[in-house]
Amino acid sequence: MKNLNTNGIGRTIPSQIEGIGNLELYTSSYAHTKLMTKSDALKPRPSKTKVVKDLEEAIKLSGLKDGMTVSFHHHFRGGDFVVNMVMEVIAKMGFKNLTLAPSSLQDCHKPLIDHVKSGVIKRIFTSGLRGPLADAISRGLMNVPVVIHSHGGRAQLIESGEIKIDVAFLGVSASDVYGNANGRFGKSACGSLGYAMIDAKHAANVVLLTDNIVEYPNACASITQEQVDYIVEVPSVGDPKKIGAGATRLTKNPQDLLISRLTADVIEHSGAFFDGFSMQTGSGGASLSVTKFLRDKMLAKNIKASFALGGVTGMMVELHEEGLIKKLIDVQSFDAEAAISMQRNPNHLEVSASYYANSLAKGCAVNQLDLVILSALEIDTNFNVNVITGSDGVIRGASGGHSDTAAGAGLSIVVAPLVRGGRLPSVMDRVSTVITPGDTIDVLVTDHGIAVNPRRTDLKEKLKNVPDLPLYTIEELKNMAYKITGTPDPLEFNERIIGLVKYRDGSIIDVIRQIKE
Amino acid sequence: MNHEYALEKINLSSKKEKKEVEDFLEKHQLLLDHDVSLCLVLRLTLNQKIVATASAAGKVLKCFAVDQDLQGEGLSNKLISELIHKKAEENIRHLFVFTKPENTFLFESLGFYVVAKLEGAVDLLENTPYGLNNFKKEIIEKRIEGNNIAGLVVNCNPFTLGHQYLIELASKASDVLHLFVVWEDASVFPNTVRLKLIEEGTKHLKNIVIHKGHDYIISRATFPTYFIKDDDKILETHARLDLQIFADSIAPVLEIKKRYVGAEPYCTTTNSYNKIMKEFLPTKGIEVVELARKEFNTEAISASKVRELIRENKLSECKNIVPASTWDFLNSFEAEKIIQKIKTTQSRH
Amino acid sequence: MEIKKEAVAGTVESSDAMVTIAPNPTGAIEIHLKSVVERQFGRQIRKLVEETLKNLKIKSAIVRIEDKGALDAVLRARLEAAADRASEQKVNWKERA
Amino acid sequence: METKKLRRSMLFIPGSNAGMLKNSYIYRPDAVMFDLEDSVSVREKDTARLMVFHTLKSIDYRGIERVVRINPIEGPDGMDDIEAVVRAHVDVIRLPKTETVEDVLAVEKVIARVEKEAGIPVGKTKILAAIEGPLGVVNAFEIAKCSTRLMGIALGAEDYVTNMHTSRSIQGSELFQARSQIIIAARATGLYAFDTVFSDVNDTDGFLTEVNIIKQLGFDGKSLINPRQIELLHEAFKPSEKEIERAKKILIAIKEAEAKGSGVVSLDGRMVDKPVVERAMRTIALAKASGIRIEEAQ
Repeated sequence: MKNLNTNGIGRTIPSQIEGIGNLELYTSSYAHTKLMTKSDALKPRPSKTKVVKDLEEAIKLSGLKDGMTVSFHHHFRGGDFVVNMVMEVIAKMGFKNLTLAPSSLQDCHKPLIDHVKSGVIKRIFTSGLRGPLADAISRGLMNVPVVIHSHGGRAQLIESGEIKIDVAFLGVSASDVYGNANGRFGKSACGSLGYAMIDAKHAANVVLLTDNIVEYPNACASITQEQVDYIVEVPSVGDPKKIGAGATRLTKNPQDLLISRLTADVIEHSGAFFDGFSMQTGSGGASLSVTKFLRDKMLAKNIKASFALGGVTGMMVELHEEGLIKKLIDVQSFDAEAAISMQRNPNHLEVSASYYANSLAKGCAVNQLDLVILSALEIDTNFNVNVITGSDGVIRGASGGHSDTAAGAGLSIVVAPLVRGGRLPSVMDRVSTVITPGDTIDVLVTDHGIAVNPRRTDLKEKLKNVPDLPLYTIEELKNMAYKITGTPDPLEFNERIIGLVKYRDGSIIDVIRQIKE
Repeated sequence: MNHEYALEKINLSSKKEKKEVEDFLEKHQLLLDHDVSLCLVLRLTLNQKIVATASAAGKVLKCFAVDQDLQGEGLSNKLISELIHKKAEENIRHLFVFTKPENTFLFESLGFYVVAKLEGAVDLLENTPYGLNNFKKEIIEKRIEGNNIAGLVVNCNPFTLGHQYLIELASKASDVLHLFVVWEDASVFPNTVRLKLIEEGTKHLKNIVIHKGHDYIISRATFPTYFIKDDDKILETHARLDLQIFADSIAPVLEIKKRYVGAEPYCTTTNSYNKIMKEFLPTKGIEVVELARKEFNTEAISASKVRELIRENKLSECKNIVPASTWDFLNSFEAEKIIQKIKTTQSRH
Repeated sequence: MEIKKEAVAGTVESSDAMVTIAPNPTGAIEIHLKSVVERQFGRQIRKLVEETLKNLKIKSAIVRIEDKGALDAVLRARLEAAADRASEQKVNWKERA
Repeated sequence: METKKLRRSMLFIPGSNAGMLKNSYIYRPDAVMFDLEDSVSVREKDTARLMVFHTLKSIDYRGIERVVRINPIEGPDGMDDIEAVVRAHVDVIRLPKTETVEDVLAVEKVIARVEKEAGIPVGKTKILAAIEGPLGVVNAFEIAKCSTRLMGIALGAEDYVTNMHTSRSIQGSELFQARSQIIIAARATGLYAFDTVFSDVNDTDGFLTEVNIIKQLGFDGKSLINPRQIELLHEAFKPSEKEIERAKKILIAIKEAEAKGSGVVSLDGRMVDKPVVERAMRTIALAKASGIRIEEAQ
């Protein structure tokens, strides 16, 4: 035999065996262990903790290099400290040309503008963009267009390798020293870590940031020790006031109430309202109060839902605890009430973005939905929906689970005031950006009337028999809107593309061009 | 909906009502400033609780707070609209607001326009797109070309030999000297009188251009703490803003490279202003030259000395420290009322 | 109608507009519009303002509008109210209608 | 036979509120009442008047009756209010603080003049007289019959209780006499009767208690200050199944009588009086408006 070698413990071993191939030889007991106890210990062994000194240390250890991809989750919403904190250190350490792949970005991520300008960030993938960063990107901040994806689409992009995460920086509200972590406990509790679970599973390196180290082992871990490389303890991962802010307040706005009452009426008579039905609602004023109206109808007709999906709200938790919704499938908890509900409700299930909505997975929960209530900034007469660019052509929204749930659900309802912002029609000839294709939308409910997608003759027939439902065609609604506001002048755009919109399967459904100033 | 909130004007002489506002502001780490003369609140009709407040002191809107849970419901739009109308009733139409930079967008959406920004500290806005621009237009009309162009800000309450000396020195050292008269009518000598006496007392100098400072140089709008004593931190902030406007919007228009200032031996407010000026303006490329005061009988000549003499019934002694034009005015019929006022009040101004 | 003094009408609440009218020393019409719907309706709003001023026979004024998405009816009302106040005239309803 | 218009809900909208003026028809009340009086500060009277003027002229209220509450005619604003809203084709002018017949006649005269000037058929603009003080209550009947322009009389309770040295309660004993006088005057003259507002929007139970009281007294409807109250009110005015069934029978009987060319309607052998017929038609109209499907009697 040729090429005989002596391994680390003195055995003679060939470097290759016919039919097997190259053999990797043993060198030492802890050759592949990243973190060890101190080398002067009597028995050096794998460290019992992955907590490292600070962020800089963790970044160094992670092996981050120029041009790599870093990722984050958006479960802390507007209260997130993690993205800014990490990117500041990364910038200080001098990294360049990184791709940023957070699940979404918010108002509070304004400091990223400077990191783009200084060349630290070269590309961005995100579901949503708001505030000053969105403004700057819309006005041409980046040389490479930002890529907008849906929540399910992101899971798909990561699993397919189109987004290859080198280092995921994941904030958690509770973790033990070994990286068993969740969002259920602690001052920064955010509930489900559904979006982060994908990153933890697929990233080459996972760094957790937490402000709450708990005793080992942390039970009910959403992210587990075998996925985590390093942990950094920080004073605060987010602002608790903003993490769980706002969403649960039940609207008193009569316009929202009117829309939700009409929506509940549509649902009641749609055929999708039966014992054992399933649903998803958003967190906006109108969709929240739909839940309230639906509750009354469920009680009156003795109907129970099998599950509610998606962004889970405190209102959903109430219905669950009342026994009206059997299970909550939670990829993201929308408010403080929902965030802590998993502590006490075993049927409040935490699921990953892939489980939730990945269209190329072998199955995802949105396909089980009987109905979903969705919002819209704009909807056109082909029922195409825009939830990303505002009336001024500037990005100010999120793709979210919009196209995912619309495609999956049996009945997808879009709710919107007919006119918003004083005199901007929501229904129009052509939306500025398509996020969700109109053939996946079934009905539009506005404060001025309801329009059923003509494809759904069955639904139209059912709703026609309901007295007092103001049914129109979508063209009629559009004309009604234009009569109120006047015909809007079309937005003017430059040729330059500042954003790509990916449909949930990864294909490009639209592009966002830079607005003419 | 309209009936959820009720707008109410706070009776500032009612301790109870005032306390309510103060408590509400305190929750937002804010105080109800002493100089507030108009204070509005929105109460929830449900339980009469204050959910938003806004105030005004003269032409400055201030002390705003909106309940965290009700932000984004347009409560500030309601309050600011009402403040604008209430002020219009008093014929005060040009309004200003100091705000933290993160709230600037809010005021911009309410029809306010940025006058000056103090990075990271405070922004100053006004409720017209024309204010600062019109002021710039006004001064640019009197622009004169030259190499060595300087500026000097004076109040002259009233014009003394000290002022004259200062202006003469600065004028001699410059090709053009722009003289900005503090236009805020907070001094016992009205602005028109102060201007007239300055014009008369500097008639012999040919390279002088006199401007009204309007709201943009040491005014109640841009520099409220100059007129009301407050803590030093705020004074410094306001002084910096005032100087920022000078450096960013006034000096470039007239190509001013140098600002003269008289040493201030008495007034601590002016003294700190000068000190900040000496630190700040050079960072903006404007040299500051402080000139010693002219003295009479080993005492620095100042306008406050003139007023002190008047107060002590020693009008005749003023003759030694004011130019003839001012002296004539002090003895005129028009001055009688002013003299009377000086004698009956103890005001710093 | 002659603009004698500065006057304001309206609010900066959503769906409303605050209109300020002031005498214009240059003797012309100057319109400064800031609108949340500038891109869609700025052109049409300016036209409406010009027409309204013409109907009111105003030849010289500085008009400032902070528009928060007001419909034409509201814009007309606020504009006319500001003009009435600025001209210190009683409304002649026969002409208004 | 023509069914009388339903006038259950009259949604109150401050005349200076742009946001509410522009689209309150979406709540589908039976009528809207644009207010120029108490909800508008003295400073805003002129601009509110113009707002209502242009709203009436150019915002499509989709057939919902448009009422404007004007300022008292003897004050500085009342005349201008009439000038403006009549020219803008208001449906009904609500007269505040009506005390005497003369109050109505004075307004009527001005309306007639403006109608003539504006080329509007004289008499087209209706009047709703709001009674808000003891003198008005005492004169309710005289007021109700004094003008063909009157379409109804209404109670304005806020001023009334102040004048009566008392305050509002949910049980409403303080308003019992006034409500009774007004409903009697209305019924005696064929006018509509409207109840006053209930101002605590959040007190649903209190609101419904009051609605049941006025419904039982016989009022046609009520002024509302928040769109949220509309559905509650309409629901409370929804006739019972029994009422609907009976009304249907009566309507069938009418049809039969018409078919026979007979002027006398009888049901189960008993003659049906005109008020019963009217009531049956109102019941059916209420049922339809409340979203109940009624198959037309053949």
